[in-house]
Order: sequence, then structure tokens, then C-alpha cells
Amino acid sequence: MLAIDAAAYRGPWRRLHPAVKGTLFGGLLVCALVLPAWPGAALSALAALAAGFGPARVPPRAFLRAAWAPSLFVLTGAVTLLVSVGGPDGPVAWAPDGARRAAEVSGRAAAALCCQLMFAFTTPLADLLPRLTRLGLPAALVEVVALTYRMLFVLLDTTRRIQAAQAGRLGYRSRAAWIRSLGALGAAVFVRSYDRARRMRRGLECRGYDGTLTVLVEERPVRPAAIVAAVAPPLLVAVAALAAGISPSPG
Amino acid sequence: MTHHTDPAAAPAVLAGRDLVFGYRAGDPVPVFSGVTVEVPAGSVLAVLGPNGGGKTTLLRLLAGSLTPDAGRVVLDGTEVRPTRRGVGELRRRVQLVFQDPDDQLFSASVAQDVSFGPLNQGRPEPEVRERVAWALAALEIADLADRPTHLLSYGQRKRVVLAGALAMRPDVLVLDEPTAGLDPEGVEALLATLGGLRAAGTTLVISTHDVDLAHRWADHAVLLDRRVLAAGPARAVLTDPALLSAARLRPAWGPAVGAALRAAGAVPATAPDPATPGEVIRLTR
Amino acid sequence: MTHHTDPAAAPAVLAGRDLVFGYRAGDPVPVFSGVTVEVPAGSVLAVLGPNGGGKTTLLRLLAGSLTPDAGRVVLDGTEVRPTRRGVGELRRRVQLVFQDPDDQLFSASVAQDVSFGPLNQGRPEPEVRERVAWALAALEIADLADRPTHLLSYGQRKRVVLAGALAMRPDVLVLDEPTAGLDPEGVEALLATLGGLRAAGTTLVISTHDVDLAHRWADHAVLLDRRVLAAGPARAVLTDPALLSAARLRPAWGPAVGAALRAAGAVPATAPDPATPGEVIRLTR
Amino acid sequence: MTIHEVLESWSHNMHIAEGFLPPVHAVAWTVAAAPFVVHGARAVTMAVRTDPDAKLLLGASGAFCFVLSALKIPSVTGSCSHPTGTGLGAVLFRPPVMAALGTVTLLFQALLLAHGGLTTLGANVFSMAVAGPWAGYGGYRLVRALTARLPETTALGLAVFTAATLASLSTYTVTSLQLALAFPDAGSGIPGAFAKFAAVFSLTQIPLAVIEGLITVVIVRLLSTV
Repeated sequence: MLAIDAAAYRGPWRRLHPAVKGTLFGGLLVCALVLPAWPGAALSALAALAAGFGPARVPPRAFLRAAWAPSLFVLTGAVTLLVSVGGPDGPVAWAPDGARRAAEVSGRAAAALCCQLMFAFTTPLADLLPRLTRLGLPAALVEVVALTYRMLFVLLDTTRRIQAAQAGRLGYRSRAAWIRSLGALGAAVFVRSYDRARRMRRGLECRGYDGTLTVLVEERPVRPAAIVAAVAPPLLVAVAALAAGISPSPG
Repeated sequence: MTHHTDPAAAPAVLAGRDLVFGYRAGDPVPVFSGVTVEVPAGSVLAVLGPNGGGKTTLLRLLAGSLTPDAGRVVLDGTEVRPTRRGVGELRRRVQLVFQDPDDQLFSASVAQDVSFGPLNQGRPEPEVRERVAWALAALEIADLADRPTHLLSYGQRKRVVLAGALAMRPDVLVLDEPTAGLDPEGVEALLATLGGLRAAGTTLVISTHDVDLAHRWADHAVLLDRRVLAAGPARAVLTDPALLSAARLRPAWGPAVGAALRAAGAVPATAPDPATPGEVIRLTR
Repeated sequence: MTHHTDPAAAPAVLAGRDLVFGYRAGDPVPVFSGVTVEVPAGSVLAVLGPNGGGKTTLLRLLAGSLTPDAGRVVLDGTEVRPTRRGVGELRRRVQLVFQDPDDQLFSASVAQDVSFGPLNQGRPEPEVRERVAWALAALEIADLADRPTHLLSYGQRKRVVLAGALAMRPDVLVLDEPTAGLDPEGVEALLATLGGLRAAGTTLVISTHDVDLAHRWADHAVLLDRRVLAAGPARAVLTDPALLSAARLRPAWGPAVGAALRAAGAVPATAPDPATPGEVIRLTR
Repeated sequence: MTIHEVLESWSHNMHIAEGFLPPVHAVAWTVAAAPFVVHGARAVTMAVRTDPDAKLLLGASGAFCFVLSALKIPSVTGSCSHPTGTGLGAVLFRPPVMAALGTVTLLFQALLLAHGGLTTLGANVFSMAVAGPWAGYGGYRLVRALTARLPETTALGLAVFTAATLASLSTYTVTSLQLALAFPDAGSGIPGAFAKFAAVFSLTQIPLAVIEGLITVVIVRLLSTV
């Protein structure tokens, strides 16, 4: 239903412990953010893409579609860095050093985006949420988050069907109709979400619900070898980028 | 694919040709492919098949609620163009009624909900009011007009949704599992109402996995399981056990019992198939 | 009220006596009143009636999901007290499966969801793990164990909910319209699974308005339309057209066809009623 | 692609993307948002402790917030954008709870839709789950106080419209400010950069905020009749 979510469940890395994927892509993300943008960010992006499209077999088309919106944000944001306003050179002028700054910012962000997306594309939220308690979050809060995740799909389904029904009766033909339809949709989905909560309480009571939603989480041990393998790429990227920074650049 | 030719069929008011859908979300296999159906004007077409076979998808494609990945939808002989205008015209003339009435009821009161479509069509207020009254009367729920939708029974909500579609004055009414969730009395009442619409000239497309219902009620039938397994006159398509089994459906009681009773001489050789168990019981009295 | 006595019936594992419910929200008329049912141990009881007749209400009362306004629920001969403890014990031993699986699935993972019930019963972890595996195997969905709930089909979600109920090892399994929304293949697969549970000694209560299903599958039947119209052995209750018509239900094909065929001499006078149209078709070959 | 379409696409997704903020800023905004989120999380935990049913209601509310922010609203040029939903959320659930629900929504948007990032989560939470709801709620209370004599329907409509529009606008203003602080203009510093970012936003965001306000009024009207 949501492309990233569906791919995360289907991918071959589904079985890897989230900590391993977190170490790999999180490490690369940190590299992209703190190392000199060239070649640090470029190497991080390369490593993330190689891991994602290689062994993790992330579907490239879904990846591109997901990357489209944030890339536009990054590009447009970077474009504003090219110009300077209200400075000594007139109301609007090319910013000194603007091109380099824009390239650096967008390069860094693009690399970070690759790392984030590859993590999202390989790690189902259902594997991640139960582990939030490890971060010190109260169990009750984690349960609310997990319920949100489950109900989101039920509600999303309802929303799409209501919207299709409205469109069938020409509810999105004019702007006025669109606003009216969205208002009706928002209200209907709100009522439905409360109805869902009520019905779920009824359904869970029969299964012994007493206020806590305890479930048995299958603990997969983290293999030390896997962690080492996951630490290696970020380390290599860091070493390579720092070495390139120390060695005198040609020319 | 089995195609029974049907010389008596009226020209198709609506057709889907070589429809393909579902190459989405990284799925390598489409929901269905190469689906062609014709909806003869003024008749009832039943679409049958197992769950997941694509019945709802086909209905939504025909009503302009989904856009095919490939193939064409043809309305009155003219291909529907995938523009705002083309799809708008298709949606106006072909009204889809979903299985779950709650997906289509989003206004506070019954009359308000039924007026949603005509208002969006930009009809003047007196005409909208007149259409709402007419649609509520056609479904025999004029007394519910001012009721809040969430206090209605399931059967009543199904009727309100149908009235909402009817108020658009469509040429074709497409109903996804119209009898699902109704009790026998509700089914009979709905069929009586639909019979009235059919007599008034509305073309109907219904999806179902109730072969008895389709056999008793449809003129034409399509068996669908990710592709068209058979299409043609309902009587021919729905009495072929091999075809039905290929579509993972159960044969209908009516024709099976009719054949057995005729063979046993319990009824004359020209007697029609019984439509309900009641008719069989009357025989043995 | 018609009561067919049933001398062969096992003692009731669960019973509702003079149940009244629905004197709420200013409604002067209750949903139903004076309802008495007995659920014989180790058998299948079908509750039939029109929509709005109170089938779901009765099932919820029997499973401790609602508290009656008057009357008693009796478990193994002992009245269930309306205390936390009494109701808790009832809910543990009588598991209710709702019609809509989304009412009972709260976890994103199938195995985690199924583990919820046994954990609430305070079972130690190894036992919970073993029960989850057993319940998933019993419903033939072991391969779905670590699939996300939201990517399952409707039929699969129904099975997961059933597994969740089964993992609590109830004595009685109460199923609200278990076949609703399933296609013929799905219905047969579910009935095969339920047949296995029944053979293993689980008592089943199902609600339906499919008289054919109940006739073919249940040992006992209750006709309910705001009160009990009839109760007794399924074969007796469900072959009486007058009773069925009073409950606003349609007669079943099976017994009607069986009687007609026997009368016509098409089958021996001692032949059983056909359960499916397929059996009738085989006769005329 | 025309300039306008680029601006539109930008406004589709006003969440600050992963890696766009310098690490120091990302950390600073996380620290700034933290007290509000902790306060909200505590409110949620308390509600759940006193009433077990609250857990399911809050889960449903969180799902509602996510779904709401995934809707598409029409914009001026015929393309579309997403509502922030923060004004409606603030009125329905109050700002503290909205801080918690908004954080969950933003986390899910980052991981399920790639809208916004993980390191920029703090900044996005501050603009969308803290600043927006509080501004909207403040506007709502103020208009309610000022219109106490008007008929209830009118007063409620005005207050809700103000809440939704104000919440939407302030969310985007804070985002512009966050970007300006991170990327001061070479010539005119932070004010110049703010003007630059805000000008780019206000072109599309003012009409969108008004439309979100209108939709929210319809929603609340319908809800108050149920």
C-alpha cells in the first residue's frame, strides 16, 4: 500500500537485525554529514547505493519515485543559495561563493537522503517499533505508536475508498467541490478512526485486553560478524575521505 | 478463453478492451491483463470470479475510478480519453456503487448525501431537489430523507448509496457485490428494486460470486480470474461445470436441479430451472 | 417458540437463559428479550436469523463481550457472575471471533498478534511460543507468521484472527458470520479447517443467514428474530419452511432437492439430501 | 518544468529533507523541540494510565493525523499540496498531545514516505508539531474570546478557520526561519535569507493556508453535527 513499506517487507535484508542496518546506513549518514562534502558525501552515497541496489535489492523505480519529492526540496533550497539579496551588489545579485555552497549543501543532503532511504527501504517499521522501548521510551507510548502504525493502514484504505467514491460522483471536478469533498472526507475519516478504536477495544477485550498490549517479540541475536561487516563501510568511507583531505590535492 | 457468441446482444454501451492493471508498487505480476468485456445496452451483465480475481478492479476501470495501465475503455463506441474531461464524462454516465456502503456515505443526512453528485454536476438547486426526491422514491426510502446516515441499518445504507448513484442519472449502474451482507429478505427487496431500474432501461453490471444469483438474474456473464475465462449469455456460461470450476466457483443449484428433475421426469422436459428452493418445495407438495 | 427436543444432545457447556438486552439509549423496545439457548458440548450450533434479529448480540452475550440487562449466562452448569473474575473466566473459555478481522488485529506482525491472548492468560514464554506455532499450523498459515498484517488478504486476516482465538485454547469458539466475504473456495477451505477443530473436540457456535451452510454443517440450530423462534436439531429446524419463513429466511436447497428427487424416484428413498449442486449434477450423468 | 511548477513541487513537501541542515542546527532544533515532545509524551502516558481505552483512541488519532497529512488539497495553479493538519489537530487534541502525535506522524512520514528526514526530525517537529499547533490553538482561543457574542456556528467557524490558517502559515514561517538561520544570506545575513525563503513560500502558502482553513471549517462543522 505504501511502496517503501511494502519493499522493506519483501526485500532479502528483511531478516537482518535492525541494529545491523542501522549501523551501516546510520554510519554512512553520519559520514555524509560530518566529513568534508567532497569526497566524503560522494563516497557515502556510493556505498549506500551499492549496498541498497546490490545485496539488499531495493527496487530502483520505487527508490527514484520516493527520492523525487525530497530531491526537489533540496534542489530548490540550494538554488536560493545561489543568489544574495539586499547586499552591497544591489537588491538581487549572484552570491559570492554561491555555486560552491549550493553544490556542497545539495551534495551532502542528496547523500544523506540516499542513506535514509536505503534504511527505510530495508527495515520494516514493525521490526523497529518494538525496539523503541530499548531507547528508554515508556512501554505505553510505544504501544500507542505501534497501534498508530497498524491503524494507519486500515484508515488509509478507508480514505482511499471514500475518495474514490467521491471522485465517482464528480466530487473533485471544481475547486469548490474539492474543498467540500475534502471536508466531508476529513470528518468521515475522523468519525471512522474513533469507531475503529471503539471496535478494536471490543475485539481485544475478548482476547483478554486489560490495558496493556503485550506481545511476544521474537528476539534475533545480533551476530557480531554482521555488526563488524556493517561498521566496515562507514569506517572505510571515513578513512578514505580523511586521507583524501590530508593528501595535497592535485594542481 | 471461451466466447459464446450472442447474436441477440444489443450494441455495447460500455466496453473494456485489452485492459491491463496492476504493474504497481514493484509488483512484477499485474492484477490482471488482456481483459476485454462488452456491456450490451439495456441488459444485466454479471462478473463472476474468485476473490483476488480482479472483479472490483474491472468494475472500477469500467467506471473510470481507476485508470488502466494499458488498454481502452469505450463508451458508446467512443474511446474514453484519459483526460479530466473524458474521465469526467465516463464517471457521470457510469455510476459505481461500492460493496461497503460506509465508503460512500460521508454526509450528515440522507438527503444531503444523495444531493452530493447532482450538486457536483452543477445542476440548479430545484433540479437537484427534484432528482433527490426521485432517487429516494425509486429506492423506496423517501421516509429516510432527513435521517442521519449513521443511524441507518446496513440494508438502508446500501439503498441510500444506490440512490446517490441514481441521482446522477447514469446510463450504466455498476454494482460491486450488491447482495453481500444482506439477509435473504434484503436480497429479494434489492433485486426487486434493481428489476425496476432494469425495466426502466438502466444497464446494470454486477459482480458476485453467487452463481445462483447470476444465473437467475443476469443476461450476460463474464468469468474472471486475472483474465477472462469465459464470456457470453449467462445461461450458457453459468451452466458449464468445467468453466465454473476453472473460475474456482461452485455450480449453481438452479440448473443442476432443473436438469435432474427433468431427467427424472418429475417435471415436463420443457420446464424451466427452478430459481429458488421454494419452487422445488412446491413441486413435491 | 418451537422446541424440538433432542434426546441425543450432550449436556450444555454454555447456555444463555432468559437473556434480555438493549434497554439502552432511551429505546423503549429491547434488541431482544427472553432468549434462551443451550450450546451442547462438542457440537456445532448455528444461530440463524435476519439482519437486526440479534445474532451478533447473542454471540457477544454468550462470549462475555456484552453484559445482559437481565438473564444469565451459564458456563458448565455454573452461572457466570458479572464480576471481573467471572467475566474473565468466561472470556478465557469462550472465544469470540468478530466478522471484521480488523476489529481484532492490532499488531503489525501476525505471530505477535497471535501471542497476545496466551500472554494475557499469563502463560510462560516457551508455552506461548509453542501455542502460537500450533495455532498457526492448525489454520495452515504457518508461512504467514512474520508477515505484516496490513499486507494480508481479507481471507488471510480472518484466519489470523481465528488463530489468535485458538491460541487461547478455548472450550467454545464463537464465530460471527465466519463465511461472510469469502468466495466459494475460501468458504470450503474454512469449513475444512473448522471441521478439524470440531473433530478435535472444540465446541463451535456460528451465526449465519445461509440456511444451506447451517443445514450441511451444524448439529443444532437456533432461529432468532429478536426472540427465539425455534431451537433444536438442525435437520428438524432447518427443513420446516414455515419456521424459516417466520424467521425471514429462505429454505435451503439441499433438503428441498433431496425430497423432490426422492419423490420422483431419481434417488433411493433412503438417499441423503445433497450438500452441494455438484452432487446433483453427478446424479444426472 | 516551469518555475512555478518547481515552486509548487517544493510546496508539496515542506518538510526539511534529510541532511539539509548542518549537524549543529539539527541538534539545536532537536533540543529545542524536546521539552514540548517530552511534555506531550507525558500527557499521553498519563492519559493512557488513567484510562486503558485512551490507548486505542490515541492510536486512532495518530493514524488520523497521518492520513490527514497525506490528503491532497487543490492549490492555485491546478496542481496540489498536502494540508499540515496541525490546526485541526490542535483544536481536536490540544497542543501538548498534538506535539506527541505530530512527532509520531513526522517519524512515519520520514520512514514511510521520505517526507522529511531523521536528523532533521527535531527541526520539523518544532515547526509542525510545536509552533504550528500552538499558534493555531492561540488563534482559536483568541477568536473564541472575541466572538463570544456571535452565534455559535459563526463563532466556531471563525475560530477554526483562524486556527487552521494560522497554524499552516506559522509552520511555514518557522521552516523559513530555520532555513534562514542555517543559511544566512551572503549580503544581508539572516533577515535577508529569511526574506528570500519566506518570499518563495508565501507565493504558494498563503492561498494554501486559506484553503486548508476552509476545509477545516467544513470538517469541524460536520463533526459538530454528528
